[in-house]
Amino acid sequence: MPKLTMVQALNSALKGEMERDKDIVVLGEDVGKDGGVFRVTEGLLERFGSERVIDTPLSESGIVGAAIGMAVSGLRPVAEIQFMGFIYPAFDQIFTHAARIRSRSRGRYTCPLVVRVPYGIGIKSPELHSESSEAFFCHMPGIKVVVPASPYHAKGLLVAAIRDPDPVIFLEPTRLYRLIKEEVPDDMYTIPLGKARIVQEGDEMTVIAWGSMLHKTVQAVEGFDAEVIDLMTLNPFDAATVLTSVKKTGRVVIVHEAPKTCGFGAELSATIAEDAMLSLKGPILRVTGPDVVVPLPKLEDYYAPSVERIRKALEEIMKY
Amino acid sequence: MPKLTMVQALNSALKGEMERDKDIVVLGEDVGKDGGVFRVTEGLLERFGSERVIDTPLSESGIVGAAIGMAVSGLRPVAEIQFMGFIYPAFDQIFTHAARIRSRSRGRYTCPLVVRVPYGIGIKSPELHSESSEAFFCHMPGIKVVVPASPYHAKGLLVAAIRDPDPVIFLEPTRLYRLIKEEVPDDMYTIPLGKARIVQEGDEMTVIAWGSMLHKTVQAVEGFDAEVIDLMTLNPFDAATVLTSVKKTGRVVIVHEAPKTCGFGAELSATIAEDAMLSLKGPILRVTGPDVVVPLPKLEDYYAPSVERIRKALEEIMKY
Amino acid sequence: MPEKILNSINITRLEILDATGTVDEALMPRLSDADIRKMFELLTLSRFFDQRALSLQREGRMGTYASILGQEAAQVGSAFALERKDWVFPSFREMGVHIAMNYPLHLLYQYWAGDERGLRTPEDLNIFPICISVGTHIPHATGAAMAAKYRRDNHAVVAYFGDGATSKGDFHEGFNMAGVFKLPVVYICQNNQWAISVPREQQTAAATLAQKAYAYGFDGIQVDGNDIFAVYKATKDALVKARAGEGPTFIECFTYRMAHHTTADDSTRYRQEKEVELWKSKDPILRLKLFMQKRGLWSAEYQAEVDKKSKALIDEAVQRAEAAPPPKPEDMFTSTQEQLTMRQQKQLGEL
Amino acid sequence: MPEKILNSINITRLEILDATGTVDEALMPRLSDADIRKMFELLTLSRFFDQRALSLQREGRMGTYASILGQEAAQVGSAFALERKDWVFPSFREMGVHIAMNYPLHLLYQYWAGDERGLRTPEDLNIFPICISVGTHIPHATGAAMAAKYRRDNHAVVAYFGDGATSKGDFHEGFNMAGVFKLPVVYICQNNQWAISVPREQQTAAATLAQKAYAYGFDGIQVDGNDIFAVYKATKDALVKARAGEGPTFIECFTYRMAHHTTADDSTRYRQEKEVELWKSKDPILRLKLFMQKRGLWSAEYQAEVDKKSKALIDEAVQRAEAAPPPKPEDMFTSTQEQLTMRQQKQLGEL
Ligand SMILES: Cc1ncc(C[n+]2csc(CCOP(=O)(O)OP(=O)(O)O)c2C)c(N)n1
Ligand SMILES: Cc1ncc(C[n+]2csc(CCOP(=O)(O)OP(=O)(O)O)c2C)c(N)n1
Ligand SMILES: [Mg+2]
Ligand SMILES: [Mg+2]
Repeated sequence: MPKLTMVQALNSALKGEMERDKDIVVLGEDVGKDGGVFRVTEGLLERFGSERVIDTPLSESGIVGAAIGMAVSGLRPVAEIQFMGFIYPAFDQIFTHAARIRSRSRGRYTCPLVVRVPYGIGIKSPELHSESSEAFFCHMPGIKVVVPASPYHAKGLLVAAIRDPDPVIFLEPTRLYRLIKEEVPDDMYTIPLGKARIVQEGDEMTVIAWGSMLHKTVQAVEGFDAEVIDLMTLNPFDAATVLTSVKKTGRVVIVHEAPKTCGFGAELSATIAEDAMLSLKGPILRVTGPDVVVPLPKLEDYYAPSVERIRKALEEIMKY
Repeated sequence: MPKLTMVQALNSALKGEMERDKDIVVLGEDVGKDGGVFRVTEGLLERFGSERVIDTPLSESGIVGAAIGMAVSGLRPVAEIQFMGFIYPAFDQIFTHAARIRSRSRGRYTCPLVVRVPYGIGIKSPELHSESSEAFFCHMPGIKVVVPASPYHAKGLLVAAIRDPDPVIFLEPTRLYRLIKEEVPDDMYTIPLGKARIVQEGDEMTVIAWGSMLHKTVQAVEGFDAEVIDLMTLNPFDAATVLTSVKKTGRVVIVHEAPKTCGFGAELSATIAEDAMLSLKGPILRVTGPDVVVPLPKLEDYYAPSVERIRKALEEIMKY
Repeated sequence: MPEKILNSINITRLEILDATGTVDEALMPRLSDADIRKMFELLTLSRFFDQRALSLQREGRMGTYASILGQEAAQVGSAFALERKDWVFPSFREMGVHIAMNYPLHLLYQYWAGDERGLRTPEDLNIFPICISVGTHIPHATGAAMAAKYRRDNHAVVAYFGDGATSKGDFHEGFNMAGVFKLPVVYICQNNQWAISVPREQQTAAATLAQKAYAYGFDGIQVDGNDIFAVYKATKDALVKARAGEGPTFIECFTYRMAHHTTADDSTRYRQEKEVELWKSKDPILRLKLFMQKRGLWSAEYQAEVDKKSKALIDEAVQRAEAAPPPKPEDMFTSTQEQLTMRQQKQLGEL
Repeated sequence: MPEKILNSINITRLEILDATGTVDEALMPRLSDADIRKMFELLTLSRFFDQRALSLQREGRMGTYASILGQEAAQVGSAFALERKDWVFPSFREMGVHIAMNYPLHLLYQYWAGDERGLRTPEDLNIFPICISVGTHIPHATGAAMAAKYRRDNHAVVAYFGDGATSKGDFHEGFNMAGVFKLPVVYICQNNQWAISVPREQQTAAATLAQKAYAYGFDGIQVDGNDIFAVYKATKDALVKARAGEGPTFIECFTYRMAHHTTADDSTRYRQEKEVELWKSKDPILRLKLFMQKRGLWSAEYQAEVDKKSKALIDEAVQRAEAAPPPKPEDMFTSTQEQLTMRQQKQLGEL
């Protein structure tokens, strides 16, 4: 099996799916001739032509809005928003329409749309190129939110997202785009949405992470008897796997890079506090970005949770 | 003292503040000649003229964007978004600019902007007229979120919001606009942002609510020895008051009308689970709207937490 | 100015049928007597629908409602030009379009009474659910037209919206993409001169709305929106052009909102009664009636028959709408996604 | 077409200084020799600034950087028309504007090296922080112009943005409000023909960007953006108009992005080298030099002196930027709001 980076794995998912189903089209800024600013869509234009690989005007609301119109009339668009910091202009289209079309039409219309979004800190880029705002989209009934943490999972989750009958926000951690290579099958395969995976088993604590934070988490737990969960789908998230683990370990640390207040860690914590309270030995700790504007490169290392900050929380929780 | 509805109290706050400071301007759709679709801005155009009470085109992003430009150049705009369901087009302006201008300019520019937004279910209105999406704005460092639950508090909080040096999203529960009358001083007064109030003291449980849910909560706790907290400011919220109460009672129920997943209740619960875990006698319960698209009038009574659903949770928590 | 001229643009207005019922024969589109009668009957039915909705609302039997009074020709006339399988993206004040497309009347009443089930379009129509958030459906029409073009399925796409919607960013982004990709789409603006209390001149400083199309490299035209023949012709021409692969068109129907914005509005707060009076004489149905009279297509008996038929259809629709069993709480959940989440299942159980 | 013409619009282009350095005297704005020299020096300094930024980036001493090569005249020429207290809302590719307004050079380098402190505009200037999110600052200019108009403070407002920005909803909403309220604002588009890999013709089907202004009821004009006199004159005229209360103007500077989109981009993937070659002969600095030569304002010694002075300023700025102590973690917190929240205080303690 070839070893691929996440960029290559995503590219392979798109190619394979587009071969399979000609209703799949890709659209966004610079996705065609340029192959995407991160090259995730490289080679697609040459292979599938400009009717299926569409360089759009600079127009995020228009991109998502048009993709909704395509999805409703039977295509399966995969839209790219160039960076998560530029998804906000499309927030209205996602909330007001993508999330609600099935409901509003009582099932007559559906919106099988994937919005791919590079996200996260760690590549020393300009303002608004480092956001991690997954929590917003998890508060939208009707929207699925998926975040892969490795090349293998990236491909399987993207294929699953494309085949999903409902809208999916697919977040790609830019820091991991080329950081790791991993064996990735040439064939198409799916990893089911809504299921978490246990990255390593352990008995003394449950540590939950996703995307690029997963890797720091895996480093940080060395020396602890920790069960590490890669959530993979944030909405709807796999509460069963989380709760089972928490009931076993009695200790929880949640790691994410978004600002703490109302980050997705809050929902995880609240779910645990509601459904597994009696198993808990101590507080539910969150290791997160601070409640500040995501800084420019010179300060970015202070912003994102470090291995060291995660370890501190693990040590803290072991006091209980 | 006159007894006023919330609409009248808000109107009185706007009038009084505009008399005091001619840098305050009001802008939005139908805020001028029509006096606002709920009449909150009634009489302002006649009193202050069309340079200060500005009927804008139908353009939410433009309204907030222009208000930001005004705020940065020294005015104190109070923008109205006609219903919370129509704030999403302005999401980008709020997140990308209002929240970040002070930070991005390292303090050279500030954004003393108030965005008034009628919100919530309960007045049998069309689609997107019943949203309660406060949690989105609580996940934006730099943005304050305020929700009054009575005429008296509405006035004091709005005056405080207008005088605040930073951007405030000011949510007005439409269901309460005319439901209650209360004594409201003619003079201007402020209720500090960031402080909760204890509506009634109690020893056996802490029940937290805001906006229109507060009233259902107050009804529901009858017969229980409950401490009821009206949060008033959601971001930054008054963790001290909440934690002190929880440490006393050991039991928590949180009530809100937004969908459960990633609602603001999650943050409250997570904060308690992090900082007051050892005082808890049982799970932290949330009584919320379900994770669905807010329905049209025929189903709205099933959607919003009812007094009965709240009582069930209170009974449940008393089992611990 | 001694500068070079790069481009010249003329914005035109189309009128065929005037207020006295006289037509400009040179411009008159080809329509059989039966077509014209059908148009009249659809206009009448639309008005009956509207009047009944208003009275049901007053009786508390319906929710907030947005009247189409005065705009019937702009709606029926344009929809009359459509094929059954064309995609239609309406706003909330286009029931004349629904009616002309044969959307079940009882579903319209059900919707306006606050029941989502009224928005489930029958399978043989491609009408999108009513869009409440002003202008945000315009990019959907653009996307549907991209799909139609990609599939070469010869469906055209039409989006309807008001003058207020032209101020929205989504109008801009949707129009711009339609121009870039030369899409088979027709954008129809019901310029009824008001967006709640904001008059057209305060909505934009452009002399016409039609001229906004040129910002996107395609044609815009203003038509007398109370002239059903002009509306029909402009739409028909635009659809022919769309199907021929010649790109989008923007049609500004110059009309007037005769009623309050909705039943929750009081328009006397912001506009003069005399303005409304002025427009009464331009009534679109009256105008067609005068024309038909001259052509011998109208008689008192015919009118009575049309009225009777309309009333019967409306009576039946109201009855059917009101006889529908109330929606069930699970209806809130069932179409969030294809499948309920575990959490939703639990929440449903708790209700 | 037999339809009535409602409105006619001509879109024009202004050119004064051609590629050979010859000017159209009839159009030439009033500028002293000192002014012209100053313009030349600012152009040169801008180019030096840019070249140094690119080489610092290559050496790993700076972050991703967006070159202004080829656009210097469109930036310096327009900024030259501004008063010091005017409000300027730049995008990320307008360092020539900053330089012409005398924004501290070292702050610019600091910013591009990834340090927010570079965006703190000195008190005597009203330049807004660089806007990364394309086009979203356009409504801010509109709002600042509303404030200026309300206060009658005679400040004009200018927003700068690229051709790509014209596709954004915020462009539309900001422009439309400026038209409605007849605001003292000048919108300046740097049409450099590319938005990353998307060429101007795929950005919009409109023949010119200038014509987009007519959708909002005000004037748009295209100018040769490599012609500093045309840019200066169009801006000056627009500012006079703005200050006289006659409303907004849109200026499309027709220019070219000579470099890659940013240092993270490889433009050979999507455009032909020969297109870039073609534009080399239209270089804005070369053109002014040829003109000055004819006028006797340029000599080899003068050039050497200007180069030397520019280099010294740049050296000093780089040194100063790099000598700044690194920002401290608390800097992330301190200007979120006027005061730290309790939670932020705690978080700061935990770092
Ligand atoms: C995005 C958005 N903002 C505000 C509203 C509230 N609102 C409903 S209709 C309306 C005016 C619409 O005017 P226009 O587009 O001319 O349509 P008309 O009502 O005249 O048919 C407004 C402001 C809304 N529904 N959507
Ligand atoms: C809202 C938004 N979307 C996408 C981007 C990513 N991006 C940065 S620059 C750019 C192209 C901008 O083109 P243009 O407006 O012509 O300006 P230029 O770069 O040519 O100066 C894009 C797509 C962004 N910064 N902001
Ligand atoms: Mg209207
Ligand atoms: Mg460009």
